[in-house]
Amino acid sequence: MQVNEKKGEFKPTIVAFCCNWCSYAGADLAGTSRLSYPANVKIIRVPCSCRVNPMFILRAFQRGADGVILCGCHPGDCHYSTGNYYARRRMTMLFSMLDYLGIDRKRTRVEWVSAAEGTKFAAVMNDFAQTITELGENVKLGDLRCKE
Amino acid sequence: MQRVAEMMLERAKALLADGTVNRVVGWEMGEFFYDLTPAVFTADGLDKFVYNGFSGANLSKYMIKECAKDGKALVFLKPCDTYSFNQLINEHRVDREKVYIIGVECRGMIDIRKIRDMGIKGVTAIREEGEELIIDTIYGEKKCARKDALLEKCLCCKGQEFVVYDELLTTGEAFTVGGNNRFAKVAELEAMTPGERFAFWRNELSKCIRCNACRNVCPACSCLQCVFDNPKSGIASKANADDFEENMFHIIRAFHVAGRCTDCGECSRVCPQGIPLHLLNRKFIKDVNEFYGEFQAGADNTTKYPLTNFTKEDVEPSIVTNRGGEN
Amino acid sequence: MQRIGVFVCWCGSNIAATVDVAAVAEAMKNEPGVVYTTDYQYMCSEGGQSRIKQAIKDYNLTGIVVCSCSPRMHEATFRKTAVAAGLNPYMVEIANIREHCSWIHKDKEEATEKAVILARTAVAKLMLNAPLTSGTSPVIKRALVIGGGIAGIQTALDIADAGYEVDIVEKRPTIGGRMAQLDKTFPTLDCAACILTPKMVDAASNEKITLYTYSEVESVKGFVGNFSAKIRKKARFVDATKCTGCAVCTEKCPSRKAKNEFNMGLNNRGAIYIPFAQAIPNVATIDPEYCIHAKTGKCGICQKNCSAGAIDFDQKDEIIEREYGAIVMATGFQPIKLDNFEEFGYAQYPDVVTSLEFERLMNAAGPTKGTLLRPSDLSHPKTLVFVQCVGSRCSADAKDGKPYCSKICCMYTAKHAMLVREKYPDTDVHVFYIDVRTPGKNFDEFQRRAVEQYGVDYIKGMVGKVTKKGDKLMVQGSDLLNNEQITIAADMVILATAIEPDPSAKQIASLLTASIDTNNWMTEAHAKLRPVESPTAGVFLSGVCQGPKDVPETVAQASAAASKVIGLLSKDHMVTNPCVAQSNELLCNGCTTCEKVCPYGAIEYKDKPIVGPGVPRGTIRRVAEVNPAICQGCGACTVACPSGAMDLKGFTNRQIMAEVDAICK
Amino acid sequence: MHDTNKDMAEQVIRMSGVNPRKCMKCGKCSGTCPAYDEMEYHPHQFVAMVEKGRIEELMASKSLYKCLSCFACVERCPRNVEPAKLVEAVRLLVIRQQGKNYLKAEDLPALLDEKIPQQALVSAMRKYSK
Amino acid sequence: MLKLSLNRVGDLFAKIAEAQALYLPVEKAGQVDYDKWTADAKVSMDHLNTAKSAKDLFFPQVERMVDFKMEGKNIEIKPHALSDEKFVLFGVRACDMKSMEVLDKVFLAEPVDSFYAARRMNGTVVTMACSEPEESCFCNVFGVDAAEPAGDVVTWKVDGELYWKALTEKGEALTEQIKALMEDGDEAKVEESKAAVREIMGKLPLANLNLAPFQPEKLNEMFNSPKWAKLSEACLGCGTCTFVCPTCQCYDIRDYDTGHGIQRFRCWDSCMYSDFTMMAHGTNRPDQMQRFRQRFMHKLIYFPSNNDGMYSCVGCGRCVSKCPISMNIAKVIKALGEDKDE
Repeated sequence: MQVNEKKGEFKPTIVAFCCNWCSYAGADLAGTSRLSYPANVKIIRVPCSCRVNPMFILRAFQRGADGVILCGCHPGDCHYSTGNYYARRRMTMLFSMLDYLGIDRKRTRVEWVSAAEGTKFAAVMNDFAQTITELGENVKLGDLRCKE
Repeated sequence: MQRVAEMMLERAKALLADGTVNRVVGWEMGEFFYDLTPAVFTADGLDKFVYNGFSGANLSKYMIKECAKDGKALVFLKPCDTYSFNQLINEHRVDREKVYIIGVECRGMIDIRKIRDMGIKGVTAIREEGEELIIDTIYGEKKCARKDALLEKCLCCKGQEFVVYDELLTTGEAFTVGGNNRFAKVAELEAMTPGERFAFWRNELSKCIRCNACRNVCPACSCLQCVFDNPKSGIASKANADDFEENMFHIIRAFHVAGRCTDCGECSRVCPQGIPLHLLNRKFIKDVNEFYGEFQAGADNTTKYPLTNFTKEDVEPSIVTNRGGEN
Repeated sequence: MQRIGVFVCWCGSNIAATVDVAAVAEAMKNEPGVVYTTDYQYMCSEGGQSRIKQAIKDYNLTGIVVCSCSPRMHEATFRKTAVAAGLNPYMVEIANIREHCSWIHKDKEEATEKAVILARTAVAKLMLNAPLTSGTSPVIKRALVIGGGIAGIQTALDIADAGYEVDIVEKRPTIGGRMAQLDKTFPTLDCAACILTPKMVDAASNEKITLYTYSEVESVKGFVGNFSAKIRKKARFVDATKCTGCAVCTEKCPSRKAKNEFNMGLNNRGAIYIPFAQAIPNVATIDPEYCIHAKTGKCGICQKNCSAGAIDFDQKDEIIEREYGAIVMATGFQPIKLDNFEEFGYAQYPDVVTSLEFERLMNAAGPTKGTLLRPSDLSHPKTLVFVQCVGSRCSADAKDGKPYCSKICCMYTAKHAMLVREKYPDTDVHVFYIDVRTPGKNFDEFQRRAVEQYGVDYIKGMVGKVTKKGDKLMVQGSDLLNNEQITIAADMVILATAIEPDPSAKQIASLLTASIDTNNWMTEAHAKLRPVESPTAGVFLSGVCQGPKDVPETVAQASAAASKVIGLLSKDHMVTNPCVAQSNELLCNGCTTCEKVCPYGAIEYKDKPIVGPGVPRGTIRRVAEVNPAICQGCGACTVACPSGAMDLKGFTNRQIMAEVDAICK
Repeated sequence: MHDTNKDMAEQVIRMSGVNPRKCMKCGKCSGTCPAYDEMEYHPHQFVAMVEKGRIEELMASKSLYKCLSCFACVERCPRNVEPAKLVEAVRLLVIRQQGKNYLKAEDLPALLDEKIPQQALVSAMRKYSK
Repeated sequence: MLKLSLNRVGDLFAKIAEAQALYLPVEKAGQVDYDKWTADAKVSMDHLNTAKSAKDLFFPQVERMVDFKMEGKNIEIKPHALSDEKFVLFGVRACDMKSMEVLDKVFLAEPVDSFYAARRMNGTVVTMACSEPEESCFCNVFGVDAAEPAGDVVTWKVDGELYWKALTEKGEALTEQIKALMEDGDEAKVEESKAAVREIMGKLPLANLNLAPFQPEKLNEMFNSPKWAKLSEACLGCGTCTFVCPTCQCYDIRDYDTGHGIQRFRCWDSCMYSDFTMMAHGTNRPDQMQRFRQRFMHKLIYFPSNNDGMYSCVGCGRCVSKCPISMNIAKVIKALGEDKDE
C-alpha cells in the first residue's frame, strides 16, 4: 500500500501474475495500443497460470499487496494444453478458502486474457484497480512487520 | 466392543504364532482408562494391548514407518482409518504387501475433552454400559450419555465400510453411529457475514501455538520435510510471529491436503488448543463435492484426486468472487 | 554474491518521454547486488549492446538487468549479447518498462516510480538466478509411422524423400488402408485404386522405407529424438521372401468360413488369402483361426499347391526392436457398429448396408464385380434410399452414436447417388438429410450436380424406421419441407455411418503417453497452431486419427506431419529448454502427484540411491525424475508438489517470491 | 413473444425436463411417429413451437391427444430431446388450466369396450389424466 | 490476611488494571489461557490449569530481539527495546509458580537474559491455591504444595470468598493498591481448605511416582536404557509437550526479512523437532528416540545435576492431558524407574 502524499488518496498495490503466452502478450498489446491502466498494477511473468502457487498469492498479501489477479490463456487455449485448467481449480479452491476465512473475496481474481485481447487486459486491470481502491487497504491478510 | 477386543487379541496371537506377521500395531493401555498410546507389540507385550472407546488414534500413518522395516506387520484399522491407509497406498507411501490389515468394528470413539467440558474433573476410570458412560472420578461417580462424548469425527461417521483389509473382525450386531451432517458447521460459517467469519477464525487460529501436532499426526502430511520446516523454501517458520503466519500455516496446510484429506479428523482430535481444524479441510471437501462432484479421498485406488484433475467445463473462480452478499 | 549491472533504455522517446530514465538508473544504484547502472538511447542497437558487453567485462558483472521493451521483443537479443561477453544467457532479466509502463502511463512521476519498481523486481529476481545450460539429446534419424493407409504412406514417402529412414507398421497384411476399399473419390470421381496403388508401390520400392505389415507396435519407451519401439511381426505362416503372390493357394484353400474383411464381410475368403489383387506386399497370409491345418494338423492343401514352397506352418511371431527419433500416428478410422440403431434394421435386413459396404458393392473388384446387386437376392435394386448422419451428431449423452459430424458422409453420399444414377438411369435415388455440408473445393458444385444433373431426390428430414414388406424395405421418414411423413418402398437402404478412430489408437496413444479426447481422437498440441503434433514431443498426427477428414485433407495433413518430422530429424541434437522442472530428491517423498498433472509424461518415478545430510547410507527411495528433453516448463508439477521438492528452473519459487516481495515493498 | 406464453413455455420446459434447444431439426421424431397423419402439429413441430413459445396453440390443438405416448420419438431422437415428454407436459398444462382431468377413472366403465386391451386402457389413463 | 467476596472480583480486577496491565485466565473459543483483562473478558476463576502455562508472560513464544534497518546499502543495527510493561499475573497455580524457579535458574543466571529479566522485574504474580486437582496432577511429587503456592501474593478460593495474602514486597505494594476493596479474612477457614486439598493430592493416581531412581549418578544407565525405543515409538515429533510445558525454555533465533530490513526474533523451539539444534553438519539427534530421550533426560537427570537436584518438571500434568499420543513424563518415570527391564 502506498499513500500518495501529494494527492492524499489511497493507491493500492496490485500484483498481476500473467502467463507468458497469452496474458503477458495481451498486456504487451495493451501497451502497444497505448491503453492505459493504473500504474499500481505490476506484472509478474510466469510461464503458465499453472505455475502460480497459492503460496505466491498469500505472500503478496503478506508483503502488503491489496489485490492479486491471475491472468492466463482462455480455457482450451493453454500453450501447455492443460495448465490453466489446473490453475482454475486451484484458484477456485484458494479463493473459496480465503472467503471462508472472512477475507475480502474481491481482492483476488482470475481472468482469461488472450494475446489478442489488449483491450480486455486494460479493461480488466482498470476494473480490478477500481474494485481494490473501493475496498481500501488490505488489513485482514497482511503482515504487520512488513508495514513498519 | 469387548468382544471385538478379545477377537483382535486372539487373531494377533495367531498371526504372530503362524509367522504371517512379526509384529502388531495397535493401542497400548495407559495410566488411566483414556490415555491409550499407539504401539508396536510383539508376542510378549500383548498383555497391554487394548481396544476400547479411546482407541481413536488412526494407526494408518504409522505404517509408513513400519513399511521401512523387515517383515510384515499386522495393523488394526477402524473403518474410517482404512480410507487413510488407502490414500497412503495411492501416494505410494506404504507397501501393501508388508501390511496385514484387520478391519475392526467401531462404534464411535470417545473424546475425553468433551467429558471434561461437561465439568467432570479428576477422571480415573470410564466404563461403557450400553449407551451410557459410567465415569469414576476423584470426586465420585458421574454419568453421561455415550453419544454426548463422541469425537467429532464419529458424530459424522463415514460408515462401517472398510475400503482395504485382509480380514474383518465384526460382531455382526446392528448399531448406528454418527448421522450428523458433517458439513453443517461449514454451512453455518458460510452463512455468516465475512466479518463474522473473520472474527470466528481469528478467535480460533489465534490460539494456535504451532506445535505442529495437526501436521505430524495427519496421514496426508507425509512429506519428508515440510515446507514450513525447510529454510530453503522461503516460507519456513517455527512460530506464528503474527496473525498472518497463523493464517498462512493453516491455509497452506489445508491446501496441500485438499483432495487428499480423507476427513479422518485427527487434526482436531490432537490439537492441544482445541482449534476445529477439520472445518478447514471439510470446507475444501464440500467445495470439491459442489464444484467437481462427490469425491471421497481414499475410497478407491483409481479416481484422480480433484486437484490433479479437471474438466473443460469446470466452474470459474469467479463463482467465489462473485458470491452474493457483502464482500 | 551477484554483481549486477542495470541498463536502462530510452527507446528513443518511447520510454524516455514518460520515464525519467536517469532517475531509474540512479535509483538502482542503491539496490543490493547492483554495482553498475547506466542509461542509453537504444540498448538493442549495436552501440547499446557493445556498452553492455563492455560493462560486463569492466565491472566483472555476473548478471544484467535490461530495462527496456517487452522480453517477448528483445530478451533473445540481450541474451545473445550476454553470451558474447562471456555471461550465461540466463543471467539476463528484462524489466518491461515500455509496454507495461511508459506506453500506458502519462504522468512522468508515476511512470518513473513504476519503472523503478519494475527494475527493482528484475534485480530481485536476478539475485537468485543461476546459470542454466541447455541440454542436448541426440536425435535418432529414423521415423516410425504407425498405420499404412494413405496418411501413413504419404507421411512415409515425404520423410523418405527428405532422405531419412522410415518404418511403416501396419496391422493388416497389406498397406492401403481404407482408401484401398473405396471405389471412386469425390469430387473428381477418379478411381481410388488408380491413385492409391502407385503410392503403395512407391512406398514398397523406396529403399528408405521399410514395411512391417501384419505387425503391431507392442511397446514404446523413450522421448523425443530417442524412442525405442518393440514391433511384433505376426507369423503369416508364409515365407514372404518366397511367395510370388500367384494366389493359387487362396483359390485351393478348402476353408471358406472367414469373412472377407476387405469386402466388409459381404463375402468369404479362404483361410489363406491375399486381401486384394494389388496388395502390398503381394504375399499370402494364413489366418490361423480358420486354417484347417492349424486346427487339426491335417489338410496342407496350400502347401501342396505352392510351387515356390513358401508355406511355413512353423513360422513364429517375430519381435523387432528399433530406435526412432520421431513417431507418427496414422491409425485411421472405422465405421461405427450399427447394431443398436435397430430402427434402421441394419442387423436384420441384408439390403440395409453401410456406405463402406456400398463402396464394395459398386467396386469392380468387389464381391459383385462392380454390378450393383442387392445382397439378399442379388437382384438389381430400382429404388435406393440413402440416409445421412447415421450415428453422427448425436447428443453427447445419447446412448449410442457420436456427438461429432463425421464430415465425409455428405460428400460420399452425393457421390454414391450420382454414380448409381449414372450407371443405372432406371433407378430412383432418394437421400434423407438433416443438413448438407459441403465446404471444400468444388464440393458444393459436386453435390448440386447430383441434384440438378442426376436428379437425385434430396429430402430434408430423417428416417424414423425401416421395416420390411414383401421384398421391399419400407422406409418411413419425415419430409420437413412438405410437412409430411412419407414412406418409400425401397430395394436398398444405404446408411452413411459415422466414423470413429480405429480401436488400436487408444492403446497406441497410451503407449506413447499421447493424449486422446473423449471420443478417442488424438489431441493436438495446439488446436490451431500445432495441429499435426501431439502434446507429447516427438509424436505427430497424420490423417483421420486426429479427427474426420477426407482424402485430400488427409494427404495434406500427412505431408504436414512429415515436414514436422523432417524438421526434427534434420537436427543432430535437440537443444532442450533449460527452464524445466527439477525434483529435489532429498525432499521428494514419491507421492506421484506431480506425475498426475504433467501434460507431457515428462516425470518418471525411479528407485534411486539418496545421498544427503541426515539420510542413512544406502538409502534407496522411489523419487520423481524429470526428463529435461520432454519437459516443456509449464510448472504445473511445482504447484502440485506439496513438499516443495519440485521447482522450475528460471522461475523458481524463491525467484517469484522475490519478485512479489520487490513489488510489494 | 407474448409474456404468458413465455411463462408457459418455461413451465413446460421445467415440467418436462426437456431442453428444446438441443434439437437439431432433423425430423427423425416425425419420421418415426406412428400417429403422424392424425396430427395437426407433428412431433418436430412440437419441439420447435415450445422453443418459440407457441404454447397456447399447442394447448388448443387436438394433436395433443393424438400422440400415443409410445415414446418412439424419445427412443430414437439422436439429440435426446424427448419430444413426447413435451407433449405430456402440455397435456398437464391443459389439465391444470381446466382444473380437471380430461378423462376420469369414473368415466371409464361407460366407455369400456371389451375388445380394448388392458395395455391400451392404462396408456389412455396415462394420457388423459394426471 | 484479607478477603473479598468472589462476586466482587470484577471490581478487584478493574482496580488492579487501573494501575498496570492485568493478565489472568480468560476463556477464548472454549480454551482457557492467560490473556489481558478487559471489562468484557470471560475470566475463568475455576479452571485449574490454563492450556498454555504462565511462562508465556515472561518467556513469550515470540520475542523480537534486534532490527536491522537497510537504507540503500547501509545497515543500521537497532536492538529492540526491552518490555517495560508493568503487569500483574493473576491466578497462577502452585506448579506454574514453581516453574518460575526453574526458569529463573536458566535465564537469571549469568549471563542474564535481559528480556526475561525485564519481564520478571515488571511482573507481580498473584497465585491461587488449587481446590479441585485433576487426576493428571502430580506436583506433590516435585515437592510442590498445591494448597500453599509461592508468589508475590497468594490467594485461596473458599466458600465464595477470595482470601488474599501478600508474600513479598511487590505483593505488599499491590495489596496497598486494592486494600480498600478488601476486608479482614479468617485464617482458619483457609487452613481447613488446605487440609482438604492436601488430602486429595495424596490420593491422586500419580501421587506416588517414584523419583528416587533419577539421580545424577544414574546418567549412563538411564541414557542407555533399552526402554527409550519403546517409549518413543509412537512419538509424532510435534512440539505440544514442550510448548505447553511451564519449564521448557529452549528457543531458536530467526531472521525475518520485511522487505525494508531484518527483524531478528527468538521463538520457542522444541527438542522434539527434527531440526532442533540443526548444525552445519546436520542434526545431532537424527532419530526421534534420541530427541525424545533428550527431553526427559534433561528434565529428570541433566537439569537436576546442574541445579542442586531441582527437577525441571513441576507436575502440572499438561503433557499428560495434551499429548496427542498420550505419552508423557509420568509414563516415562514409571517405566524407567522400574527395577528391571520388562
